[in-house]
Amino acid sequence: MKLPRWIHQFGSPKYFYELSLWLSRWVAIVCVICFVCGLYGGLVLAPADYQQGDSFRIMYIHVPSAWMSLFIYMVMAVAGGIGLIWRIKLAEIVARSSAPIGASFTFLALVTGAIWGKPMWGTWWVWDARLTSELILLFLYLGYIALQSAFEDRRVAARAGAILALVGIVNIPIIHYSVEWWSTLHQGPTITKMDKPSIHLSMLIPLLFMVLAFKTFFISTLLIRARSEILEYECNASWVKQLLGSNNVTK
Amino acid sequence: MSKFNVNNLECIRRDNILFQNLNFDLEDGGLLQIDGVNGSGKSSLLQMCAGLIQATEGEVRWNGEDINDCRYQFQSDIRYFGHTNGVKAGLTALENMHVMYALSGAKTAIDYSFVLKQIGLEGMEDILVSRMSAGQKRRVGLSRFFMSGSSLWLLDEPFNALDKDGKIIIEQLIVNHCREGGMVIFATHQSIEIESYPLQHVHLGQHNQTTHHA
Amino acid sequence: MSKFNVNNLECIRRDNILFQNLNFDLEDGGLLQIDGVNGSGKSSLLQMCAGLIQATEGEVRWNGEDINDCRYQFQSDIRYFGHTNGVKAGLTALENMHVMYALSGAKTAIDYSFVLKQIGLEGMEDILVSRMSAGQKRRVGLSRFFMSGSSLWLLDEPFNALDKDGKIIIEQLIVNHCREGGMVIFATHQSIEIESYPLQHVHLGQHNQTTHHA
Amino acid sequence: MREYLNIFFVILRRDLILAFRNKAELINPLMFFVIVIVLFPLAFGSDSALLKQLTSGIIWVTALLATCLSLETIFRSDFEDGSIEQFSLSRYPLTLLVSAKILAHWMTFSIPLIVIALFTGIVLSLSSQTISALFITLLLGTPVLSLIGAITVALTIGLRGGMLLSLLILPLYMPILIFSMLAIQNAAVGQSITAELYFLAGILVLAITLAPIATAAALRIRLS
Amino acid sequence: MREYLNIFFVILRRDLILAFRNKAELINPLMFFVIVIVLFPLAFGSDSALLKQLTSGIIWVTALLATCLSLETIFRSDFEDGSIEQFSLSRYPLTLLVSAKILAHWMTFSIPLIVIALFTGIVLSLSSQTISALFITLLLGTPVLSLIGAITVALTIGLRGGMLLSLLILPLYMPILIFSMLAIQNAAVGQSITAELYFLAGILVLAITLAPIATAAALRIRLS
Ligand code: HEM
Ligand SMILES: Nc1ncnc2c1ncn2[C@@H]1O[C@H](COP(=O)(O)OP(=O)(O)OP(=O)(O)O)[C@@H](O)[C@H]1O
Ligand SMILES: Nc1ncnc2c1ncn2[C@@H]1O[C@H](COP(=O)(O)OP(=O)(O)OP(=O)(O)O)[C@@H](O)[C@H]1O
Ligand SMILES: [Mg+2]
Ligand SMILES: [Mg+2]
Repeated sequence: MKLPRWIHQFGSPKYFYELSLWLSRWVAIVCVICFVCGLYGGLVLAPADYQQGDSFRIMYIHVPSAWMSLFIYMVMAVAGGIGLIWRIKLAEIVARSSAPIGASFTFLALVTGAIWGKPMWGTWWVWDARLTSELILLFLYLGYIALQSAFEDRRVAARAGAILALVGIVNIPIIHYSVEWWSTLHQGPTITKMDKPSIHLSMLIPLLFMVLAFKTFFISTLLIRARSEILEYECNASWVKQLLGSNNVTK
Repeated sequence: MSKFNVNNLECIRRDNILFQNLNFDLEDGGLLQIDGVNGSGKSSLLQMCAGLIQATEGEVRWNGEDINDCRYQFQSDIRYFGHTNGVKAGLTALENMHVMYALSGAKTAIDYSFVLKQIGLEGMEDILVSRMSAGQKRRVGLSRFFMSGSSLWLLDEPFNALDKDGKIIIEQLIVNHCREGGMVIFATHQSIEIESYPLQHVHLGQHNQTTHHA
Repeated sequence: MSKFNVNNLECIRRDNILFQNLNFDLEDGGLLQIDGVNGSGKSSLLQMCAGLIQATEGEVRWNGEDINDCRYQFQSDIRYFGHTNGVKAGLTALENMHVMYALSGAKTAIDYSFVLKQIGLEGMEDILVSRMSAGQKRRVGLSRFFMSGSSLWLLDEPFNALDKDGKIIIEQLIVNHCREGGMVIFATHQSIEIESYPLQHVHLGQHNQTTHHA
Repeated sequence: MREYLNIFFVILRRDLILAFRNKAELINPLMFFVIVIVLFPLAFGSDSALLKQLTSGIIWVTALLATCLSLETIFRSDFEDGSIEQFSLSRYPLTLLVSAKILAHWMTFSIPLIVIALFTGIVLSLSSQTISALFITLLLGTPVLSLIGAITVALTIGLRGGMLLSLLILPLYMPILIFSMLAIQNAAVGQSITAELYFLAGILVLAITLAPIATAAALRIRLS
Repeated sequence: MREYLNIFFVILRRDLILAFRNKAELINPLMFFVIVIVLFPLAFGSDSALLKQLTSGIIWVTALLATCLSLETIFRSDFEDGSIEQFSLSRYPLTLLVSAKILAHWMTFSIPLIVIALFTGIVLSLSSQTISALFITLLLGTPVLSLIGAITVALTIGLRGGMLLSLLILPLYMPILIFSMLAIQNAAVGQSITAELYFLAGILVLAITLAPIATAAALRIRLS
């Protein structure tokens, strides 16, 4: 399988390094705007829930971060797969840089879920399929990171990690559908029922802003992480030496 | 175009350039010894020639093709013997040879006891490798070179742990293989007594300097 | 009475008598090479001398006492180096030397970098052994012989994987140890160049027959 | 084709010989399985109704752990004595050789495990529906455990820290455990379990086709 | 005496360095422990009252298994690279060197394990009596597991017939489990647990004095 030439060009670290700075700035600006709108809408404009009172507002963190935890895993696995098959360095870098961000979002989803659970269920944690599988997603991320750090050579590590990430994809649908397959304590799909969301519009719109804010946050963080990864990857390349203006690049 | 060539090969380990711009060719019947002190990169070079590790720069060609692009063909044609013996301690000499034979893809049947006799392990067919001495283990591993079906041999210190007779047997084996048109690349620290056959040399070590980026 | 003697030693492995009625003595300053083809029992004999395996018959004496009766004294006085290197791949050269030094029970402080320089690993203090070449690993293992505090050295094929320089270093080391009144027993298949020092030999292999009680 | 079949059986035979020759390695994980199953009643007290309810869960979790434990060794000695190097340089696809090794592992480890599990179920007089569901889920599930496990073992072979393995393996085992337990619970109350079995069978087919490829790729990565 | 203390600390330090060099090494055992604890609810269904009742049992059995698995590697690399040979030929008692290795294992493995067990107990809102009983039984029990386990492992490094002995020793884990669980159950209902603790402490003292000797002897057997 041969890829079109422009992909390789875009995948070239040098080109990407130049582009990414510009890109990450603009994305960060969008992120801040969405974040402000989302928070204002969610914490001030949206009415209190008739059942949960104000405690539902943690949703504006919990739900987007939970979605991001799944989304980033997919990004990581797909990028890893591309890197594995076509040996594109940039894809390897994207996969590697995504993992800690994904793990953080998973952690955030767990913590906010636990905090939300205390008023709702009376305990921080229950053994429930959704909760358990989300926790296991965290372990998958940690396993990926641990595996990466166990290798000395970055490129070897990237390939090993890609295999692991691809195998782990089977868990994603399980986490997503766990609420439908088992009768659990956790909230069923309230928002993602596209035809008829069972949530009031004034609650939904701030949530959408928050979702966008989280996505853009991910993208700009990813770009910044990738930039520094590229420098380490390419520390022997002439353009990096030129960039840093000396021969003494430390690994 | 030679059968096997190494073009512009570079090896960096622990930020040391072990070698750079390394070039050599091997024709049918070529016999090449890699020289160099401990840590000069002989094993690394042999592993690169076998395609086990990737060069940081440059390429290894087989019949003019990069070995990464003709893996199947290349692997049918080579045989590699490294610092480890590649034999299972839990199997007998004969069982190990069965596996080696199957893996070698050789088409002609072989007489196992005859091979064992030639390698100096006569009558040891049914002895577990775990109960053999260091040199005997090594001999079982080397018996893979008595099976036909490969043209390029790569041997990393084959004489380790072998006694004088064993060393002569392997030296003979190597020369015979070359005489029949095969190719051999090997590394050893021992002085070898291969007369009457032209021996190429590659010296490693002159580049062995630290690069400036720590 | 000699310092170290082997009386009437017998070794049976896999129902083969490897040697029988083996006797030799070693005085202060004695240097002894064990000869024999692969599988003749050199490693087994060295292990018996170290007390690692028990002889089927006969005894090994240290200062006139059976080594099984004076384990503590004997083990303080010997140093053994077998087919394995006895170094940990996960530690650096220096860390490995610290452990060796502590285990050796030597009283005098040693200059680690100086020892590393002498063994040909100058500047490799902080490199993990797992990232070294075969010969470099072996050198780290051999550095235990630069630590004082033992009089009898037992070395099983110390020159394996070493380059020519390395071999000379170890040969020198052995001779110097003997000159200072130490004793060395070693086995190797390589021809050694120890001139100007009297070398005893023990030949193994003549008894290598199957016993009749299967 | 015949040549490929031949090499497959050579490797299979090799691994079977090795397994049977070293009986300790064969029996230890099984003993582990039995002892763990025996330990649980000690930990949970002797409420027999409760224990009966928990039995199939205990059996499945223990099977997971025992598989994880026994897999650890599947490539270790081959890696250390250079066999994997030789495999990867042979003219045959590494995928094929690796499949033979995985099959050998499943035959020597999982088959006895299933037998012991059924025996345990019978001794503890579980209902026949539960036992048959246990049997069929183990039959479909354990090959997947071996196959997925082999990938992770190949990734971590020679890396320091054996525990890294369990961190990688056990999350991947989660779907199998969940669906098997769903099937067993449904069977116990007399409901249909075809949906779960289809799912398990689907994963099995997927694993059989993809896992050996991934394992071979992982081994090559580890060698370089 | 000072010399002995010195060598003890040299070996302890060596093993700690080896363990800490890979940062993951420290976290991975905890991960195994946590993952297994997480798997059980998947197997037992989501009846949370039932699960709460089972929690301390699950924690203890898992601790036992995790110790068992992590011990497997305690002597392996030392054996293969010839370190054990060098240890046994040094002028110091092998018993002493082995004790240092076992202590290093306990420090790097069991201490984090105990911490995470307590954390799990708190998150699952177990009663404070249960948690403190869990803590003290783990504190007294895990060293015994390491000590006894070390004997087993020393015996079973590749030695034929070692397996039989390992089966004789593994059941020795049972009294520890039984008395620990008794203590925890008594504590949960507010009864005194001194008797059980005395028993555990007694076993601990016995194990500390005898296990290193047995382990050293086992290693010597294995070397010859
Ligand atoms: C530690 C506890 C919790 C964890 C680990 C957790 C995990 C998750 C995950 C992974 C998702 C994303 C599901 C998907 O996209 O398929 C999610 C969504 C959600 N969670 Fe939680 N959760 C927790 C507690 C809670 C609590 C206490 C509530 C409120 C009662 C809650 C309400 C929701 C809602 C409303 C959604 C969006 C559902 C949708 O997709 O429409 N969660 N949670
Ligand atoms: N563990 C064992 N069990 C049974 N027999 C063994 C064992 N190890 C070695 N032998 C046998 O004992 C004999 C002597 O072995 P030993 O290792 O002492 O030979 P060696 O002289 O050191 O040979 P080499 O030069 O190959 O190192 C050999 O014939 C071997 O087959
Ligand atoms: N896994 C590794 N990681 C990093 N560096 C390594 C690794 N293996 C070897 N090296 C380094 O690479 C260099 C070359 O090693 P190599 O094994 O190729 O040497 P060699 O010429 O075969 O030496 P020897 O004669 O001792 O076998 C050495 O300086 C060594 O320190
Ligand atoms: Mg080498
Ligand atoms: Mg020998």
